[in-house]
Amino acid sequence: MSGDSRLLGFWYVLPYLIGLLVFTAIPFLGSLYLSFTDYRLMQGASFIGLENYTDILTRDRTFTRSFNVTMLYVLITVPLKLAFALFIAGVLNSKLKGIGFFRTAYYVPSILGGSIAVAVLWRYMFADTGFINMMLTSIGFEAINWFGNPGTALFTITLLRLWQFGSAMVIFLAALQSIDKSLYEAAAIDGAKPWRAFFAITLPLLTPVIFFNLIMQMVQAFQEFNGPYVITSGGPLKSTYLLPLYIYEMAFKKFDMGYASAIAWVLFAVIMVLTLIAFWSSKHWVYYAGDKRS
Amino acid sequence: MAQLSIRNLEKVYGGSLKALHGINLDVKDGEFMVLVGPSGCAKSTTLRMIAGLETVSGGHITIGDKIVNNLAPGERGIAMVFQNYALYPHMKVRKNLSFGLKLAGEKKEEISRRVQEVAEVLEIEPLLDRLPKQLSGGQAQRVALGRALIKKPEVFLFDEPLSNLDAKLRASMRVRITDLHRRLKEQGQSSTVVYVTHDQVEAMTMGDRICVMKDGRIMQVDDPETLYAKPANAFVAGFIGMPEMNLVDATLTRGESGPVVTFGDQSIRFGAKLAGRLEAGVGGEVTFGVRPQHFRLAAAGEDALTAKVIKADFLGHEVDVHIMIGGQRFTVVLPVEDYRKAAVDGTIRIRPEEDRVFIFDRESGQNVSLA
Amino acid sequence: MAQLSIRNLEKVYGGSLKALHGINLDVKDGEFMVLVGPSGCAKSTTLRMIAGLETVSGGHITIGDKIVNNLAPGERGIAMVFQNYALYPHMKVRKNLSFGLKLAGEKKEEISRRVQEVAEVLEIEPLLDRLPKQLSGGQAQRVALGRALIKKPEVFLFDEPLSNLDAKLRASMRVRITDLHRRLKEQGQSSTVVYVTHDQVEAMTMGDRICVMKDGRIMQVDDPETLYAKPANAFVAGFIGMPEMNLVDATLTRGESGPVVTFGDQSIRFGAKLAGRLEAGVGGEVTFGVRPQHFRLAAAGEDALTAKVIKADFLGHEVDVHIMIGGQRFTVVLPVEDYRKAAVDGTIRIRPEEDRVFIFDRESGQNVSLA
Amino acid sequence: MSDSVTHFDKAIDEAEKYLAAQKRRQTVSLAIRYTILTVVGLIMLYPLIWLVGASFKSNTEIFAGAGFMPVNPTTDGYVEGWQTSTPYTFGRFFWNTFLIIAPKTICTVISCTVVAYGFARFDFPGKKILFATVIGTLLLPNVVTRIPQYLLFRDLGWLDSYLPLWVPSAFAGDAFFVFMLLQFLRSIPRDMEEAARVDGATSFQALIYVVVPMLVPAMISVALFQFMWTMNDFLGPLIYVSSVDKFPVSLALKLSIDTAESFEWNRILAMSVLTLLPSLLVFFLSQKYFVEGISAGGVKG
Amino acid sequence: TSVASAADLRMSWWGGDGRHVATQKALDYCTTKTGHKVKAEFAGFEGYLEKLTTQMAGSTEADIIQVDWPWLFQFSKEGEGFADLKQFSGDLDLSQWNDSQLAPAMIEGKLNGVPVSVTGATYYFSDEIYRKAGLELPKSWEDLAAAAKKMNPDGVYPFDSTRVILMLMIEAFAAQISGQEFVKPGTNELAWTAEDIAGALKHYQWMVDNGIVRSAKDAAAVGNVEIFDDPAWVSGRIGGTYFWDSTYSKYDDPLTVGKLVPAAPLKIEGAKSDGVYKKPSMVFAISRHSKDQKAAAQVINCLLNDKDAILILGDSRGLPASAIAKATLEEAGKLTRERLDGAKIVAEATGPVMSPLIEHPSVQEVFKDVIEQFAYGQMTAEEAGEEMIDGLTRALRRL
Ligand SMILES: Nc1ncnc2c1ncn2[C@@H]1O[C@H](COP(=O)(O)OP(=O)(O)OP(=O)(O)O)[C@@H](O)[C@H]1O
Ligand SMILES: Nc1ncnc2c1ncn2[C@@H]1O[C@H](COP(=O)(O)OP(=O)(O)OP(=O)(O)O)[C@@H](O)[C@H]1O
Ligand SMILES: [Mg+2]
Ligand SMILES: [Mg+2]
Repeated sequence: MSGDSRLLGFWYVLPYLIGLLVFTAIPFLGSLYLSFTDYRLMQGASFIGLENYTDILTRDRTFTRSFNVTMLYVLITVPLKLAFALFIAGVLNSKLKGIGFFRTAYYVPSILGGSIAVAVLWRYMFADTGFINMMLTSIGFEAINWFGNPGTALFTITLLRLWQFGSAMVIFLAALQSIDKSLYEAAAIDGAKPWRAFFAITLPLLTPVIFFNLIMQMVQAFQEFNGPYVITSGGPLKSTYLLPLYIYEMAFKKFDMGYASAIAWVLFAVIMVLTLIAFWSSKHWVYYAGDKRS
Repeated sequence: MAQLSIRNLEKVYGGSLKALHGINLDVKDGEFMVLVGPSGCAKSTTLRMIAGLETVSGGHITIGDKIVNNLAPGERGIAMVFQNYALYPHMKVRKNLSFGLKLAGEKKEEISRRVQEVAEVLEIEPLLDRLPKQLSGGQAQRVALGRALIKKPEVFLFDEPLSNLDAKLRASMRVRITDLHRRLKEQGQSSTVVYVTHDQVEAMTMGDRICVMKDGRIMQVDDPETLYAKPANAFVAGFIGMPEMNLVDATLTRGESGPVVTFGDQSIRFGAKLAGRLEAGVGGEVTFGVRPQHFRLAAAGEDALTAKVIKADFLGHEVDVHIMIGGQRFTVVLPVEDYRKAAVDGTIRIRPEEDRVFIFDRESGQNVSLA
Repeated sequence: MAQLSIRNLEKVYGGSLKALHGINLDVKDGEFMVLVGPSGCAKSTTLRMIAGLETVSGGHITIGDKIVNNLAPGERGIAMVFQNYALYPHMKVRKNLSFGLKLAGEKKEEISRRVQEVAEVLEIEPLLDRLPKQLSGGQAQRVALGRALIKKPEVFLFDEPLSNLDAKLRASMRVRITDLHRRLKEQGQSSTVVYVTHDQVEAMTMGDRICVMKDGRIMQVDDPETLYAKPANAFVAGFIGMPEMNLVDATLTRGESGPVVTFGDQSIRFGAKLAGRLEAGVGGEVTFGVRPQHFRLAAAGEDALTAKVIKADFLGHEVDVHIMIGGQRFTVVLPVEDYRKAAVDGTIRIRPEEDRVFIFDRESGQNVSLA
Repeated sequence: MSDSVTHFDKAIDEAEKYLAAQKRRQTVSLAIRYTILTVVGLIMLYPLIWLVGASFKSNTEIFAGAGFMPVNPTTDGYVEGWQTSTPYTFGRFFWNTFLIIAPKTICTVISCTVVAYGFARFDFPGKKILFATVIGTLLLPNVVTRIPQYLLFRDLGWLDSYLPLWVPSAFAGDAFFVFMLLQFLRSIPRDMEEAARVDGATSFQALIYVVVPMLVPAMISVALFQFMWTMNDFLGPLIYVSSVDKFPVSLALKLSIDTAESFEWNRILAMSVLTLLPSLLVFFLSQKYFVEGISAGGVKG
Repeated sequence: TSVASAADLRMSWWGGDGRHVATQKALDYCTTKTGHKVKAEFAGFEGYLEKLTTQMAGSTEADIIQVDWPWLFQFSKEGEGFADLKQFSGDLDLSQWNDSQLAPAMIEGKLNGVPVSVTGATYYFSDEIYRKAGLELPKSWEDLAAAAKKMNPDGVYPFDSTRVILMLMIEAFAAQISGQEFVKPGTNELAWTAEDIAGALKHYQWMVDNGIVRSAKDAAAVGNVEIFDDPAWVSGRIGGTYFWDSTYSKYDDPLTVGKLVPAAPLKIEGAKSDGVYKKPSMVFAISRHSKDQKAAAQVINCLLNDKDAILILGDSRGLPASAIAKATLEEAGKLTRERLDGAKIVAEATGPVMSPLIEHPSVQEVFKDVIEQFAYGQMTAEEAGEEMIDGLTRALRRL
């Protein structure tokens, strides 16, 4: 605007910049530096160049294992969670009486967060004699040893996160409400059945939000720590030993802070690359309403 | 055969709000029917019930010879053009056009043939690979039209399709739509149209017949000329015609030579030939109506109304003159030159054209001056 | 004293898109200046630069005798009315009105006095305690007007303030705004107005002068009558007047008695008194222009054009007749009765009024027929 | 002719019947929808129900099965849990939590709004890079920044105070919220701000008087997220707060859990229930704004 | 003790409610006794190590710190991480501990902490479950195998060994087989051989095959829970297990049937010792950054060696190691029979003095991983033995 200095905007983001420099940049760069050192807590750090990184990438079998598990986890959890959150948002996107109560109820799992009760309850749900197995056997399936099988343990954590779909759901819900109803009417006149309208209209129009949630959920999934820490402690056979847990144990159990930092930065790079890929690919599948100008 | 008929159609919203009070309407095969009326009179509601987008609370709707009350919108053989176009924003124009056909399971070649055909008719071929947001208002409107056209429906439904366009575009799209309607009719295709608008110019220029609605009831259904010449009541009279008809409170008495209309401190005498027509209202407090175009400058000495000019809007070929007579405000349309000559000291002397005045019952609004 | 002057004003968007090509414009103190032009011609850009909402890329803007290029919008002594009103949605009408005064540090009593005053003028007193969402379109528009008025600015800026209203409301708000402008002027208050619209009826009825723009350039600045009677070029001629002026490719030759205009297989001869005016274009391929209102039915035997009627739009008191002459499409406006009588076998014989025709250079579009 | 009339009458009859059937179907479909909502809702809520039930159980009963009805209900968990093993009652810890949450939430909302406004409405040199860091800070696992950060706050002399917990938030340190508000702002038209500028407001006044009121729903969403996350945050207070009298509830909850010793589950569960109450209440009361808030923003990418 | 210079101190510990209450009371008492004000900083176990680590890294740890024994060596590799308590023998009466008790806390000749209690792992059986099955409490592995035959049909196992417990037992078996500490004394060099470990694993396999214990997979089905939170344990479907004697109540309290009775270590074939190693369950250390280490030593002395304080603290940190404390509590009848019996069994058992390295996370990780892989049938005992030696050698080298 005329009369405004070109630096005006800068003053508004100044708090962020200060915060960034003072509270974030130093720890960030600190950990980056440490990743190039052999730093055992309580002992000094000695610079060792890329050694941590070459170790991680060439020698560390636990890292490889953990990395694969992490990728698997992200690959399963993120799409499932997005789909589930979207589905529930669709159900809750109605004008029924008392819908506020239901929305709250469906959000409750997210409020519970990492509460102890959740961990305890999860054990009951998936224990050999737990609720899930009771259901399975009652409809004629075999009971499954959820926690004991390397193949299924990861899934229990996935389910925990699925169940805590609240924030993604709320965002979807909001986006659903902003879709122009007349598009559905036009589709109905074009002869589209509801499910068809969902795939032809709803889904494409939600892509910006799907994208937003995808990025956020991906970041969250890559940093999943509480689930395996509380529910499976990484086992069995490291089948739920996600990278953040590995980093944590490396740093706070083995006190190998330099090495832990290096793993963290490798993880950072992976997320960064995936995020960039997502941003880049978004051009091809995300439909932005945006106005004509700008 | 695609006549549309509506019998005792009712709509109740939320269990209590009665939006439509059992209307009856017949639209002939190939007819262009315009629904007009002020905002909230249930034009859209009616249209949407025909389309199947609103449930019917009572009565029934027949398209061709099928009662369609219980059919899904896609099965009624209708197509609809929305006020905000409702183009699928994420699909290119081509896909917007073909979506309906694809759902109907048409063959690929047939689809692309029809798309091509429609695109040619509407001159939107260069736009086929654009997204809706890359279209101007008029272009988007044509695509919306194409989406309806391509389905070859039995009945076209339009809900204020032009109200988002600017004046110029509106005028040209108006012509385009009527042209198209004529062409379809000539080709023997089904082309029954129900067209909702609140712009009376659209109504007058486009409709074969016009249905004037108010508060969920039909006021009058007639062709434009009849509606203009013989409005059934003050509401229709005021609604049709631009600038609006002057409708003022007046007293109608019997004078020596014929009826006398008095408002405020002025009165005007009419000749005997009006006596018959105005008889019904004589002696009462009535609403007196004359269209702005139906005043003429009074000759010297002629019985006339003396009007104080408040403001004159120059419109190129004519002038909208805002005047006061007997404390009531009137609008008069005069040719530029006439007005220039006549205006003296800010007053003009004018007279309504005798056979063009109306008398309405003050209470019911009924036109009591129809021959 | 609040004249506004614009010198070599330029606007470049995003470093490359030149939206405004160095325009010059002077608006006198108290003058009502209307900017018209098709969409994208930079009307809003110009207005927003005057307001200070857009930075100036070149040239300068003077209000009163201050160059305001580098002043914040609030310091320029202007007030603006936005197309979508831009009322503060969370403030009651009263607060919407008083917000600017409060920022300016006016005293409480003064503020409430001014609010009262403005509310009376605009008849929005009963609305003072409502929120914007509780207002109808017309009411919101009046509040927006009030918000501008209350500041007693030196210059009022309007950006298509009426385009969101329906036809009826638009007409009545038009009257209200011009009334208001007149009243302010009478009271000796500053009341310079720059009013952007793309509706030429608004332009014609409201403007003291009209500035017609196209593609970031000014085409003509004149009062409405001059603009109508003496358009500087084909663009202005086509833009002003409703229905649009007929502009067709023609050949102008010198005949026995005077100029002859030929298009397609038909031609029409004009009398000697036009010879002088049309001389400039003679012998060339020109664009020939006549307004739809400036045709009349030809008397029997008179030299005339024979037109095939495509369609006649009945408008109550007159008919818009769409016709074809020599393969080109024309619109003609005729009184209802005249048209009825004249139309025989779908053709009519018409003739342009001699002193109302224009000849434009085919290349440059310049009006070469001005006396 | 008369044939077609009777045919027509029949059709009308059918239509009427259809109308009635339709109404019935609507009722049935409504019932089905409520049933599904309730059943799934119960699954969602079950942990909470179980938690409430278990908090009235005795310790051994808690581990006997997954039912929620206590056999011998007891309020011991609440009574003892409230007393705690410290000189303070649980009320004190709630108060402490409030002392953290209040400044943190308020500061977050204010700073993130201002910063998002700067990013959304102005152009300035280096904006793109700065914005990239907003996303970037979300991506690094914070395990490895914990110690450098601790050293930083130690040097600032902020240990054993609440400052490390909320001061970074006061500088818009929560990238997620900046990002979220930015999305909201992008979808709010600028006209109102421009009107305010014409009315004589500075850009800051326009922010305060015009943008903020329109952004309120979004800001409520931010406040809610921040409220709930802070309520649950355990590690932050654990690291920075040493004095027991300064513990927030999240810490107090785990105060008596020692893996090398048996402990009173029902106390912990009882206090968990109390700890969840504020979040539940706040969410329920504001879910309307919460949802509307985000929809006003329409989070566009 | 003198009140000459009153200091302001901080003390940090983890624990449960009982310990918190008792310790705060004891500190109050010691304040009146020593004149030093002590600010209590306590929390649950979760996160305590992170917090301590962070504090140590920032030199902001409390003056008096409760430290888990194995952590000592991580924080104080060269013995410099904490104050050397021998310096304060005037204030802290070290004579209440014998050398074998203090030795595990000695690093490079410096006493980094005083053991609060000493503990060792042994076998416990539920009297009620065996009584119901009509059996004596087992004295050998054969007894257990016989018991399994009798109990299994009812869905009951006579014993349990999973997770940490399994690891402890494998270590114990290996110690029994090899008869020595797992590293050569005072070095980082592995003393156990692949055969020792294979033997230990084979015995475990035998236990599983004979229905003595649940397989690792079956036990894991309840999720990441310790045996004492396992419904099978709580409801009395498991006849006994193996744990540190100091943690008795943790296992006994949840039991809905019967009571746990300690038993002498069971030996596997060819055992050269009982394989029981003893360690301080936790120590009190003094920060090397403490401004008044002397005062801190006085407070520790008060907490561990003052009769009144001892009575206040009771067994909130297990059976005290300090002689006077143990005597005082016994005298006051504050210790149950089971605890005393357990302690006695541990005290009498033979086994190598184990290097703290065995509790180092990197070492434990190798143990856990390989044992788990073996238990899941992913490798044979021999392969596992090799793998373990391999892993341990590498882990030890990196320390
Ligand atoms: N979904 C609805 N729920 C409740 N009332 C409604 C609904 N839709 C319309 N109405 C009411 O029904 C009446 C008719 O509305 P309708 O939209 O048909 O009017 P309209 O003639 O199309 O007006 P406009 O010219 O403004 O489009 C109005 O009073 C309106 O408020
Ligand atoms: N912020 C902007 N960035 C880039 N280009 C812009 C911007 N604003 C306007 N333009 C361009 O400048 C030109 C003039 O735009 P402007 O909005 O002034 O036109 P207008 O005459 O007001 O049109 P309308 O009648 O549609 O309001 C257009 O080509 C437009 O695309
Ligand atoms: Mg409508
Ligand atoms: Mg504009």
